[in-house]
Amino acid sequence: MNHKISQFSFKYGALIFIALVLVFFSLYNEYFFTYSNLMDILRSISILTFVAIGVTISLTVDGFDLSVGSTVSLTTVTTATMMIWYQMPLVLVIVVPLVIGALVGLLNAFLIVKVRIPDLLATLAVMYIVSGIHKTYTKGYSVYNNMQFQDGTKAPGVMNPHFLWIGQGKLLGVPFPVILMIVAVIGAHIFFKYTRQGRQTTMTGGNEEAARLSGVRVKRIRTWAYVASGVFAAIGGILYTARVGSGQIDAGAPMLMDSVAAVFVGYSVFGAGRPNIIGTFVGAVLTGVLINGLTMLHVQYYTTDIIKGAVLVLALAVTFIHLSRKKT
Amino acid sequence: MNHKISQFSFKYGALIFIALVLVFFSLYNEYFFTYSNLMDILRSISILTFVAIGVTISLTVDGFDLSVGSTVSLTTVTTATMMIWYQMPLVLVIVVPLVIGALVGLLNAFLIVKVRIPDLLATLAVMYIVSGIHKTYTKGYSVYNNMQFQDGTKAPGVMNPHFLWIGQGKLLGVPFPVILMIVAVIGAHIFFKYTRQGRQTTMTGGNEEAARLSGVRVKRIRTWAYVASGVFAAIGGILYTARVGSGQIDAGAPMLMDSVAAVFVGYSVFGAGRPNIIGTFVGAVLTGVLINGLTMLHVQYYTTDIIKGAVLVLALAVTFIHLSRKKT
Amino acid sequence: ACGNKNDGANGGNASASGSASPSSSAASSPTASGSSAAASDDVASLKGKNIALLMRLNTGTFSAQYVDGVKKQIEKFGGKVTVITADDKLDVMASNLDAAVTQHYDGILLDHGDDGALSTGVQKALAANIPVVAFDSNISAAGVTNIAQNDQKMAEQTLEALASDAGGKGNIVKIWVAGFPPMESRQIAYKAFQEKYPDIKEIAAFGTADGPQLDAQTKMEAILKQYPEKGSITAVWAAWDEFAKGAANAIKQAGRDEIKVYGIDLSDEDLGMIQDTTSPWVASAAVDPASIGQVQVRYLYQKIHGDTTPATVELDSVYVNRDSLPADKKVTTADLSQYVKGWGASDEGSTDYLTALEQAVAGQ
Amino acid sequence: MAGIGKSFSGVRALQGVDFTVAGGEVHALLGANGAGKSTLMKILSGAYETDEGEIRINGERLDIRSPSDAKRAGIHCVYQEVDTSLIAHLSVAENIMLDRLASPKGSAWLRWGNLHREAGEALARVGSRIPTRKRADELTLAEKQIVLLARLLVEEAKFVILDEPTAPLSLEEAERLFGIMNGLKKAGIGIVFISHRLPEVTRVSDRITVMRDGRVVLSEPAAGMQAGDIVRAMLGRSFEEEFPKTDAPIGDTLLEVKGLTAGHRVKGVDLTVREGEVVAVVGLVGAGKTELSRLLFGADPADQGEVALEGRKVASAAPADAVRSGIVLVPEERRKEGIFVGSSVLHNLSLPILKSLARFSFISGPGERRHAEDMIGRLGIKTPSPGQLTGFLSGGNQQKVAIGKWMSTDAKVFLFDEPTKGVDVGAKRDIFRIIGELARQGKGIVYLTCEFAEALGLADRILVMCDGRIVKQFARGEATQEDLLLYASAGREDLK
Ligand SMILES: Nc1ncnc2c1ncn2[C@@H]1O[C@H](COP(=O)(O)OP(=O)(O)OP(=O)(O)O)[C@@H](O)[C@H]1O
Ligand SMILES: Nc1ncnc2c1ncn2[C@@H]1O[C@H](COP(=O)(O)OP(=O)(O)OP(=O)(O)O)[C@@H](O)[C@H]1O
Ligand SMILES: [Mg+2]
Ligand SMILES: [Mg+2]
Repeated sequence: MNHKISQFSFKYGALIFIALVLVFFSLYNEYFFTYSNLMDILRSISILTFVAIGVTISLTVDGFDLSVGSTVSLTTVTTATMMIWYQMPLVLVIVVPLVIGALVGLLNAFLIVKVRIPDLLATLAVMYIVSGIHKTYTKGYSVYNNMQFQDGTKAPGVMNPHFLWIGQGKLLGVPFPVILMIVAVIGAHIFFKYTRQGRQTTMTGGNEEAARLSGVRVKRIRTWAYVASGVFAAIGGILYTARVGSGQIDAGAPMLMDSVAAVFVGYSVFGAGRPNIIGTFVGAVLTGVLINGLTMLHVQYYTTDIIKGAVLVLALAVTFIHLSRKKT
Repeated sequence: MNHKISQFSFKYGALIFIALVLVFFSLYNEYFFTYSNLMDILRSISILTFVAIGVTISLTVDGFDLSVGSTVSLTTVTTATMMIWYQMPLVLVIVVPLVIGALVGLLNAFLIVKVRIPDLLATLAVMYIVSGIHKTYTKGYSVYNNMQFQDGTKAPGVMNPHFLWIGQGKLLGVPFPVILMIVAVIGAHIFFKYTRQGRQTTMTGGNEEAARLSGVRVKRIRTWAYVASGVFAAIGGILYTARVGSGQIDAGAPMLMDSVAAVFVGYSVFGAGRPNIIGTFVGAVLTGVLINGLTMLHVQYYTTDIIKGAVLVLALAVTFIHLSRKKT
Repeated sequence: ACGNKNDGANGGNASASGSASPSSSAASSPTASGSSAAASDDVASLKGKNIALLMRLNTGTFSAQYVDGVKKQIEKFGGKVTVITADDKLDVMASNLDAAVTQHYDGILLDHGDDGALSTGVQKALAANIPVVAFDSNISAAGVTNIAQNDQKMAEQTLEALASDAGGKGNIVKIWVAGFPPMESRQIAYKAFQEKYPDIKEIAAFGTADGPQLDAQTKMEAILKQYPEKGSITAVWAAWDEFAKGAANAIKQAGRDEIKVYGIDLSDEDLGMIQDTTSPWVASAAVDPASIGQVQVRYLYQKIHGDTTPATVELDSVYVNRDSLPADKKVTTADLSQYVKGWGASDEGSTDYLTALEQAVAGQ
Repeated sequence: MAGIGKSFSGVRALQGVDFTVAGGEVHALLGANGAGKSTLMKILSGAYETDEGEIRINGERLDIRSPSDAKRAGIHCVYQEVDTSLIAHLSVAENIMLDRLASPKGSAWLRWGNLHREAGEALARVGSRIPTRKRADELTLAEKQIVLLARLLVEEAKFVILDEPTAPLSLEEAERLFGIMNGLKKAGIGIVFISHRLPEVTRVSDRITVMRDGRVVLSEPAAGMQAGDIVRAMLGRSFEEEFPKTDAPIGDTLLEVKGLTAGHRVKGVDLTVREGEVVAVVGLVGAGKTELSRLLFGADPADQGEVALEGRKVASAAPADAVRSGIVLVPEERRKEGIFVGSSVLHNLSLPILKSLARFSFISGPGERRHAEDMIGRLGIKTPSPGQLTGFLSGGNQQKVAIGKWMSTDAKVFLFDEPTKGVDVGAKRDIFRIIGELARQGKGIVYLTCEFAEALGLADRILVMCDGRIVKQFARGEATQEDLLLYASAGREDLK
């Protein structure tokens, strides 16, 4: 009996906690639990979720991609400059950042898989490099409609309204980035749960040598995982630009820790104790709910940090106390 | 022969690289290789070095302390408020932050050793909590001499000049923080190399189970390692306040990645491939030399990041290509 | 190659002419100091200076335009500038200052420094005969000229505009963050404003320096949902243009066109938004970042020349609102002076010999 | 030890175990895999805490809660898993002196000179000349075992536990170990000796205790005990160690290897395997068998040589290539290389055949489950459900999973590297049965082992490997254990 309760709390603790938080905020404020506010929350976490899915994938192969934040920054300014400086067609504006994300992923994979630098070290170095590149590219300027260059001339272009729609528009009453996010979460979940390559990826993360000796091409798997991580970060960058309507310098820097936190909260969902897509999504939702709800409670931003940290500790404690008990 | 060269480059590559960088900057600028500039460089890295030693210790026991940056922030504002808000005596001003650092370390250790949350997850959560606490404590304000409170009154105190001397004074022509740093580096090195507890710490990090079975009290060792990490971060915080003469909000946030980078560069010193104190110091020196030297070259600030990342990749590549070659 | 060339010339020459220059005030300056040959000598000695610009933080358009102002002015004077940023690390900034002194720059500009952190370094600089001019740094050392934007005044200008537009009452949202001296000065004005207009209620306050724009946007959305009726929020006061951008985005996307945003600071990007009639951002107060840089450089050159310069120079801020801007044409900070009185193109700090220097350099 | 009981998450590993060791005796502890031998000894040495029961020394009750408690009482242990006891990046000297360094007694400072000297002396006593400055991860498995033995000698032990110390040692090295044990015994030290090699057990021990399912079933003086009795006690039934060789028709050549070379470990190996044929490669430990199997599988790069399957050259850049062409390996270190301890039996079994279970890359859930259940039934894997984590299975069952994952592939050549290592006799017989079945299906089998008896019983052809070379070939029935031993060690003598 007792065992069952603990088993239950372990599996559904995180979800119940979110439910309680939702109930609390809803009781406290009548506007919290409205369709439009919930959509706002989902929209506000859409960028974070994409970045966090990337981190989840890198963690799944037992790696860790610290460069996602700077990839967001790089792709954000790339997207913006392509429209504002070079007036490129929409297709290119979307494809090029994705390619850049993939390239950053390839660089990571090269350093980790080929040169065999441990993942944290390699991606930290790449983080610095990519962050330097994106600032060098715009010379430290943010990029906005008709911006003025240093020589006094003006940039010819403005943000493409269709592009802005990606971040701000709605489809059937649902914000488009929310649709994208849901599709990505479901897609990634199905990928890991039901496809061959997804399974191979999970197994590679579980025991790389055993996977290799089982005939899995682990280098290829790890490479694609970092590429995927980069591409998801790039999608995050594109959404960022579309959402704020300009290319901000260093936009992605705060995303790293936030996405890592979301992924870690996700460890406790269903008692997985491992990176998992649904958990990551739940972690991101929790982040969004807390920020939105606490803002309505007029809690100062710095207190939010404490709450965020405490929630993280709580969620992880439940999971890992349980997991370690199971082991011994 | 060929093997010997590679062996040599592997062991001394990082040091030779630093030497080359020094020679290059010295030739390029006559002011670079002067006593006062070199002292400037050393002083500029003293805070970073303390934080990085803390990170090194946590990595030595195979952990990872992400909370050091926020500990620096917390102790910085504590130190400043103790003087400026409460006019406490110098002894307390120094002891209390150290105790706080130790407490943060204990919290980390509790979560990691007792609750068994994996180190990255636990210290990330603590990072958020501590960061929230330090901002809540000053309501987000930076703390400076006779600062004005929101109710219009003024803070009674100013920074103690003796305290400022810790960060800005000189002893026998050597900046005092540099002396502290050298003592700490040598002390920590001796500790790890020549004392029983130091070896026990290294063993615990090398193979926790083997250490435990040999009778090392690994929980105690890991606890002290996190406490030490917190205390070193606290020293960093104290030095920060003494150096800048005020208690800046979020001062420590950028320290985390910088110190981690220094520690990682240190992996390649003497081909250790592992965290080591001397390596960390060398990594910090390299950081300081690059920042100082590159500004003389009129390198744009944003390019510095690229160079930092590239140097990190280079250093790590040499080490790990070699290490992995040795294995197969 | 850098630094050593003019090193010798600087010290002696500057102090020699220093005795000859009496004036302190800004625009009026010593003109004839001896023969024209001596004057051109004077001018020649000011050429080819190496200047270091030490910044605490260099992100965002404001900083970029400020750096441009500094660079252009120094180029006009035939000098060279090295920009050294500290990535918002005050200890690094202190170290950078030490390094700049050791490396014998001919002059040092500080941006958003802090007296506590920099005073030792500044003393060292002065002892080494390197003049220092600081912007928004409150350096207390004697002999340093502090350029400041009047933060309280900027806050007052926007808040007063807000109050009069709202008719002295309403519900407002404040976006502000502590921890930075200019922000804290703006808060003082806000406090006074609250006392002056008790009918204007603050219904929400937030803000963080960590990803300010997106965070403001996200939180503003939450507030809008919390106060969904039209008219329940009168206006938003954003103490920083990064906040204003985020808030304006949120309001615009929510279609709440009755809410007005008042910001502080102005960049080309901001001007574009203020001009955009669909944007809720209607007004801002600012000092032209580029002219801050120019003025700062001019005072530095005065110091190099040996003049005594005032301890503080306060640059007046300008209030800019949508109505004062043309509807048919995009305005930038460079041509804003055509529409807004007191903006930019300030010749504050200019002197005859500096003008002569500019001409001499341009003539080369 | 009296009335010792221990459970792991509800599963009883030990119950009511009484166990006594006298000073100056060698006490062998025997039992099938999972009988609880290691667990009992881990309780004695403080690695685990006991749930019930008590431990006494000289009648005095002893509270052992941690390894250091045990060490203080003079109880030292060499654990079965060698790598868990060594610190890879530290020197041999430090690894030998580990207990000394770990104890809270003594000076806070370290004298490196003394450390190396004492470590060197300890190594000399076990007759080894490993440089004390070498890093532990540069040692061979046998050398690592010797370092652990040396570690015992620097301590003042009253009781010494050796958990399967001979498993990685060559016969020669094992003999040296027995010499050392003899010395310890003379010094009045009590020794607990765990081994699966019955002949050596009956030879060196004074007393034998047999465990089964967490209980002691037999404890008698060694003198006069017959191997058959011991095995019966271990398994609870009579059992002859038999090798059920099933005759399979031998067909065409499947695998042909020419001049395979890699470094100093494998030197110009030629090998052919035909359909239905079981080829055993025997050799002493360190002969290069594992390396050979890895080369054949493409797990390590070869310097020279060719591997051809059915006349086609096999690209061997990665194991994936070998698998695709039809060569599969059951590796020696199953927990590290063979299975995924953190994944379910289901996922372990289906990994290599995902392609055939998936349509458009989507895995068929029912298909996967059916396959797993079928395999569990065929191999007799003891697991509560296919969803069970593989790490919770016993060693023998883990080995069956490691084999089972290849069964449904259309592999033609199976490489088995020491598949019976650390596996009890019951599971062993199952594995032999599986191998026989594979041969009957016309698969080619390469069976690499250092257990000569197994090779003699199982193989159609035996190749003797020594120091990286194949030095002799025997057909079935041609060789005796002595012949094999001669050639396996003769080559080595030649080189010395
Ligand atoms: N840490 C553990 N967690 C869960 N179960 C365990 C653990 N250690 C051992 N067991 C279980 O306890 C039982 C006894 O295992 P033990 O290792 O003592 O066997 P053994 O007799 O040493 O076998 P072997 O001959 O394979 O070494 C087995 O069923 C094993 O699965
Ligand atoms: N990682 C390694 N580093 C150094 N030497 C090694 C390593 N692995 C194996 N060796 C050594 O290489 C030689 C061949 O090893 P291999 O493992 O192939 O032998 P084996 O006959 O399979 O022995 P075993 O019975 O231990 O599996 C031995 O001397 C072995 O100790
Ligand atoms: Mg065992
Ligand atoms: Mg082997």
